[in-house]
Amino acid sequence: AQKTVTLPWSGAITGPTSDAGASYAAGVEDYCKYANAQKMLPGVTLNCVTRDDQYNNANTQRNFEDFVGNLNAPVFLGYATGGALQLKSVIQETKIPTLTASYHIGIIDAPDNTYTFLPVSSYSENIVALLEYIAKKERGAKVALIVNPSPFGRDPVVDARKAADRLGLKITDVQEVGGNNLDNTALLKRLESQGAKYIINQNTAGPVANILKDAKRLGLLGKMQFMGAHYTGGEDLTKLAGDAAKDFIWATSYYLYDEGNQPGIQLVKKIGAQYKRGGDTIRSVHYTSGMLAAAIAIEAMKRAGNNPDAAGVYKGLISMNGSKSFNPGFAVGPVTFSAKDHIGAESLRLLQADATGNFKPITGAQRSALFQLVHPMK
Amino acid sequence: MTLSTPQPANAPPPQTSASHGDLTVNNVEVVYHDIIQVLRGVSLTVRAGQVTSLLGTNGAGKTTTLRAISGLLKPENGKIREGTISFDGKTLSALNGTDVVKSGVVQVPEGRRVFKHLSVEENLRAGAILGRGNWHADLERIYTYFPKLPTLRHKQAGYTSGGEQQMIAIGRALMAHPKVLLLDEPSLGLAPLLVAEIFDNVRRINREEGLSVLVVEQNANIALRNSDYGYVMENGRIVMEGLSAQLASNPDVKEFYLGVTEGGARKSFKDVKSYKRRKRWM
Amino acid sequence: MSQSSQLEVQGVTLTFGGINALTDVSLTVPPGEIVSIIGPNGAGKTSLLNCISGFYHPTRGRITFGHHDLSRAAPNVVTGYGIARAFQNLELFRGLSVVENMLLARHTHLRYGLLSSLAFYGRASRQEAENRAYVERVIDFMELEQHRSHPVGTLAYGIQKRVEVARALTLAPKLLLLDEPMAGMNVEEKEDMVRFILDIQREQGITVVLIEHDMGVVMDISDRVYVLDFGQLIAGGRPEVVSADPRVIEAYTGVAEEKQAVGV
Amino acid sequence: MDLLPQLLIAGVVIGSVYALAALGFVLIYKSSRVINFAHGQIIATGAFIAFALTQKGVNFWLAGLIAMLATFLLGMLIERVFLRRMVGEPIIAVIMVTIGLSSVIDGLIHLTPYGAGTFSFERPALLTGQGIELFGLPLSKTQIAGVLMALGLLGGFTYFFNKSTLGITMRAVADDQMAAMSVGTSVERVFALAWAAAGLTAAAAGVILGLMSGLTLGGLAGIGLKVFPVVILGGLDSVIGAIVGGMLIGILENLSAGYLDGIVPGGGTREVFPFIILIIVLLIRPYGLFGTKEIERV
Amino acid sequence: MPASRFTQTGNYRTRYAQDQTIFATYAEQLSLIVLIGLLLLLPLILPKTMLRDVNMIMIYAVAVIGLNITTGYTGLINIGQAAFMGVGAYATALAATRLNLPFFLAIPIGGIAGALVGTFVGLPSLRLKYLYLAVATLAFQIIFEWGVGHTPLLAQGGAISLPPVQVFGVKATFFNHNFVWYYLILPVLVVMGLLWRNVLRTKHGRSLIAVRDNDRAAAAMGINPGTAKIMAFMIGSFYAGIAGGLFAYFQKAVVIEDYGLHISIQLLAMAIVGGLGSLPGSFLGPLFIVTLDRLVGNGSQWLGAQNLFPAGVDVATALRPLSFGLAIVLFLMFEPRGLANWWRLSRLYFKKWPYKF
Ligand SMILES: Nc1ncnc2c1ncn2[C@@H]1O[C@H](COP(=O)(O)OP(=O)(O)OP(=O)(O)O)[C@@H](O)[C@H]1O
Ligand SMILES: Nc1ncnc2c1ncn2[C@@H]1O[C@H](COP(=O)(O)OP(=O)(O)OP(=O)(O)O)[C@@H](O)[C@H]1O
Ligand SMILES: CC(C)C[C@H](N)C(=O)O
Ligand SMILES: [Mg+2]
Ligand SMILES: [Mg+2]
Repeated sequence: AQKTVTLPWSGAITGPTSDAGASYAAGVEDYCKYANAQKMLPGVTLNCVTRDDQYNNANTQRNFEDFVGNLNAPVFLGYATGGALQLKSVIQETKIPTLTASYHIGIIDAPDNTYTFLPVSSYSENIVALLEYIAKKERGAKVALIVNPSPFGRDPVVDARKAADRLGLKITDVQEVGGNNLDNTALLKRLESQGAKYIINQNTAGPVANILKDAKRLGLLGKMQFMGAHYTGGEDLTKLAGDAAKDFIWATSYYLYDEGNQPGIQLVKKIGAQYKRGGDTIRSVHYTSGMLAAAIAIEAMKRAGNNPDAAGVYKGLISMNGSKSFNPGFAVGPVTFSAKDHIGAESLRLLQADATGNFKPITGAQRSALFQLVHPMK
Repeated sequence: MTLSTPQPANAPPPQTSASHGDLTVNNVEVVYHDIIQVLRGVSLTVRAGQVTSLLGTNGAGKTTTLRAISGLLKPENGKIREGTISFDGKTLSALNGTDVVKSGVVQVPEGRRVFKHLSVEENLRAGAILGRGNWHADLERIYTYFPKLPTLRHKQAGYTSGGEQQMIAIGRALMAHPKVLLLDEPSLGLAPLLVAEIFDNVRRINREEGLSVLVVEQNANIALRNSDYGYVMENGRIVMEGLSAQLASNPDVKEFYLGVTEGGARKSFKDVKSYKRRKRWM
Repeated sequence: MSQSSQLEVQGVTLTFGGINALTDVSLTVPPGEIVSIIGPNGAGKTSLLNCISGFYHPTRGRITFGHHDLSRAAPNVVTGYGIARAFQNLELFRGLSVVENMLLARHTHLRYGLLSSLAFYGRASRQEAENRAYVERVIDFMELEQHRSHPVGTLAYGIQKRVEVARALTLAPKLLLLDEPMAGMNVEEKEDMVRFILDIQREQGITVVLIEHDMGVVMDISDRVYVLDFGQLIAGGRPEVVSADPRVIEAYTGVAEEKQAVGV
Repeated sequence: MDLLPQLLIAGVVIGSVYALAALGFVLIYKSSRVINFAHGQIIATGAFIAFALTQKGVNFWLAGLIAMLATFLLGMLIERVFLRRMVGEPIIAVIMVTIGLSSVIDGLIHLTPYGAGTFSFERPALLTGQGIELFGLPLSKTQIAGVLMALGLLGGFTYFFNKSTLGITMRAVADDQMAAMSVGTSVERVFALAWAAAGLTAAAAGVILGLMSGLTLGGLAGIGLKVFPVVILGGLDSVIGAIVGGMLIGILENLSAGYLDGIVPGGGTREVFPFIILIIVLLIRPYGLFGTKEIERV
Repeated sequence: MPASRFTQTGNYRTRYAQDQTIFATYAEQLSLIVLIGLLLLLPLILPKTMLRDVNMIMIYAVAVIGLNITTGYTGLINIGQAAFMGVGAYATALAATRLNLPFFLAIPIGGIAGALVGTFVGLPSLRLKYLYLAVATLAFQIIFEWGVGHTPLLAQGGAISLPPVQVFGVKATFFNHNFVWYYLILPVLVVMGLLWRNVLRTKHGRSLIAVRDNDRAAAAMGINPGTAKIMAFMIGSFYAGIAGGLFAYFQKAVVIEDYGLHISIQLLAMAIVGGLGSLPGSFLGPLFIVTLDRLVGNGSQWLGAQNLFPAGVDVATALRPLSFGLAIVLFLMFEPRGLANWWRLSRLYFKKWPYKF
């Protein structure tokens, strides 16, 4: 008989960051339906539940309790940094393997980190990789960090400082810039006066686009190299910043829509067409990200065999290494987990925007060796 | 046209048919909030070119009567339930406040209500909103009636004295070129000299511009001295009316409104405790 | 009445942005008397009352009540000294009933803490009951029985004026300041109010300071009258003396009082 | 170092956008004593209408005009349907109605394709290309246009309120509605006009903001919040106050970002600094820099 | 004649002391006891997720009583109540994690911290009125959020986890968390409600209302308006602090997003929909707003599944704020006295039952 297993997601379909969240939710939902259609899990029908939490932690908790307490979900797909951090002790208690859209390293840091996983490399690793790139180009360069005024934004700062020390780079300033910032003249002028040449952003695309546009007006684009972690770049940035996005360097683990020869992207296109998603959604990297999270969870269930409960899913997840690593092709490297390794696709690439705002890879898939050193995982 | 004795209210109005320019209130009933009935069939006439006074105890419905005429009942949640008010062939009771002003009837509200944060001159200009005539010339006209106002031109009205505020309020109403002016207790809280000054001015404007005036007053004394005809109101009804001079000699009016004993001497407030006489019309 | 409740105003000057509302005003209110202050509009009568009751603070000069200095005291402090006030333009709690308005006037007489009221036990409960009884006595006195539980805002103007006085009386003051309590009333209603004022003074021995424009009332019931004009004290003394003062006639009444009252 | 003049100029530029947004608040408050928490949403509505039209191929300037007309009508509609009933209700109730409306409009915008996501205007020819440079600070044509537009509108409204009979009457209505009615003012028409004018300026602010920093619902509506320190600082009922308050907040933000951020770990002081200054100013002048002092006499 | 107090329909009180009682009749008193009895049984019949909502409603109700104290009863518009909750939550979290205090001490500490900060923030109310004060509280909300974000001790707004509690030997786990907390929150709410009801009957409560209606007249009554306003802020934010402490434990961790501006606005909406300046309204408001949100959330999920709307439009995104906003607006337009008024009318009806009038 067919067994029904719930694959739940809770995130911001509405409310703050919903531009990313809505596409992400679509990715999770479509891949889940696709798995059902493909009968990926023999004997199991997935109950695909994507629920809006409006980027509100209380709602996330409520959803989690409903998923785990009532729907017996063996896994939890989350979204926001705040919600994930808040849930850590509960996740530890209930032993529900959890994957979130937030790649905040604190989510998998001790304590209470046995069951929390990141699908891809963390924001911190993104930024360390960018620092390594800078160090290679210019010894002793001055770097400034601009981050979102939230746990999400502040998270990589500590690791970035450590990495910069080791790389001989100088971090001249760390600034917080939120979504309501309409004018960054003062900020940029000050960074300029400090001689910062590389500006690394940990933010969402909106604030970064504003910074880029101001920098362009101020004639700073030639003098400063702007860069950013996963949530800063991609289509969103191009759409917002227009030609000011030119030359922006972006660190991400995902393949992009333009890379049609990649099997993962072919799948994205196919599923997107099948479930009649709009062009914008399909093109969005968040759609791909949602699919990856769902794919990892479903693969873990598959490995759990005919009993995909939480313990089974957990075992399935930590079995993903070596020859048994999982590579659905959405990210630039295979997804590997173990009892100690809670980061899925560690590989990432740096991409740079061309004049039309299309991001083109400037490095191959790589891992940041330094990151292991500055942030050893326990 | 003159009366020998004050008439009970129910008798047909002694004056002959309404002439051109009269404001007539005919059997009007007003309720507030659909339940509180305040006016119970009020009829009165403001003759063209005359000053008419309306006396009555607190809460009798005098202010309500004025509001009914000027179309300002609605904001207070009041309604004319019965009866008509007409002026110059127009039925005022069917109009809203703006249209009543347009047809030439303007009320000076109780308690003066100047625009506190506006300067004196701006207060007057606000009276010219309907744009009849040239406001520049009108300002000068008002200033001739109230020579004190031009000296206060730029002072914030909230900081002027009570008498000055009353002048501003009347001046503001005159800016709208009324044919009938409704004054609600212009003497409220004013010193005796100012009360006299205000009434002198009202009289003067009445004479010089042929403006009809309906004045509601508690100070019966000065109101009757400065009006041609008068009404007394109690409990939502007109209980007495007549030429002002005649009303002033009515014993009830004398005792209850003018504070003189039947003998003609002024009662002393010191002895008020002794007795209370019932009003004859009640 | 002890000497301690005498009100002394000494050389008070009050300035608003360079303009003097009061200039060097000095006067005395002996205990137990009815003292009236008259004068044209804007003469500074209310301002003087405001200085006494702490709403304004004199720019110069001193006001004392017994041994208390009122010159810089806040209104609530002045009230605590036993000075109550009824306002010229009604300052009632319009949404509250008559009883509730009056209960508020008992504030300073209630002595229990926040903790006691959280539990509503012991002191708080006992004092509240006594208090209610006190308020009822004032309601009787001021003949407000039938309006007791009506929201004040819906009452007729004359009644509201009476509630103002009743509320001030509930404070159980030594000195009562009344600012035009009879404005907008006809003769009959004024008579009622006068009756209350006289009873307050005679039966309860409360000193009354009265501002009033009706010269009839002022002359009949005052023990002493002061006249303000443009912020300056221009006369003061027994009513019949003051009313005959030519400066008063010129500045204020315009005509001798008797003539004005009867001459129709 | 020419950082200071540059910061000041940049502050003026962004401040003029604040001022323009604040103007709508002031217009409504000045005549009806209503504070409009939905102003940010009206700004967003105006911006999105203009954007949607340009998407359909309508000329940018024409689209801007139509958007202004549309928000003009929207303002009127809001007044007619929601605010008119609230006349005479306590201030908190009226505030809450506008908070509720902000939510409603948010929801309605979400029913269009513009609720989620970010968009940007195709810049019209007139506004592309090199702007000017002041003290070594390059300013784009959009920014210059924003400043000019703000100053123009603000100057016009200042004149209107102080010199025209209608303007004076609008202030009179705020002071005492009943008295205003007694001389024939149609209070309803005044309110409708105020809301309509506020709507019109909102669309102008929205389009400029959209040109400068892109169109997102959150960003556009968020300016509604930003504008609070502006209007309170300037004085809620003062057009001049809106200008000065806007410029001041813009400058303060920039000064704090320019100097304070270097000292405070983590920086981001521009988010709070204006609010701190605001509280200090209020404690000294409780009705803002140019606001009318409430006349309170007992 | 106590017996007749069960059934009387009018005011037959004979002593002023009776006039101060909370309940006009024993029937009312009895029905409240029955209600509380029913409430005690509620968790046994409610589904788990609904129990969670009920807990949340109750915690918000504590905060809304507090908001009503400042805004409803004293008329000081407060757009920062969530920040006061936050102060309580962080204080509780620090007390529980750094000082290792048990919850029954940590939560009152949250209340006290709220009261202290509230008193301080209330100081501008000595000079500011109406909107100017409202914006000062808004400023506090923003400064609070920013301040937490810059304080490493508070994890810069990230999560501070609270230890699970143990009551009478029962440890709160994931599966009985809502159940345990229900029985902890309910008494707190009832006690907090009763305390405030008591204060309202005394000079302290009256003085707040007096200051709201007319602060000059209040001063003339010997009330120090400044003290009263500060007291209102103090008590109001004490309630917020307690609510914050409860919320911290209830959410198992404190993160800044739970105490943001939008929560302040939601609390205001709850107070208004419930009925400003009304104690029953403080319960009914949160009940209504939370329930509405659930219903709309579920309803729009269904609607969204019907494919009636063009792609790119998310119905839930639209309907949630739409219904929240409409609820506020409609209430204010048509029932400005809020749900409390319906409550009052229905009580009147039952009091007179079976007689119609
Ligand atoms: N807006 C209102 N709502 C309800 N009742 C009202 C309203 N306005 C007036 N009333 C009632 O109507 C009655 C008459 O009031 P009105 O103001 O017309 O009396 P008045 O004769 O002008 O008295 P006064 O001399 O005190 O001004 C009073 O009992 C008053 O309480
Ligand atoms: N708060 C204030 N600010 C500025 N000026 C004031 C203030 N209060 C009173 N004044 C001014 O002080 C003067 C005296 O006013 P006050 O109210 O004391 O007069 P009054 O004698 O009571 O007059 P009335 O008989 O009209 O009540 C007036 O010129 C008035 O404008
Ligand atoms: C999920 C993402 C949109 C990032 C989000 N700001 C977070 O909380 O981490
Ligand atoms: Mg009247
Ligand atoms: Mg006075």
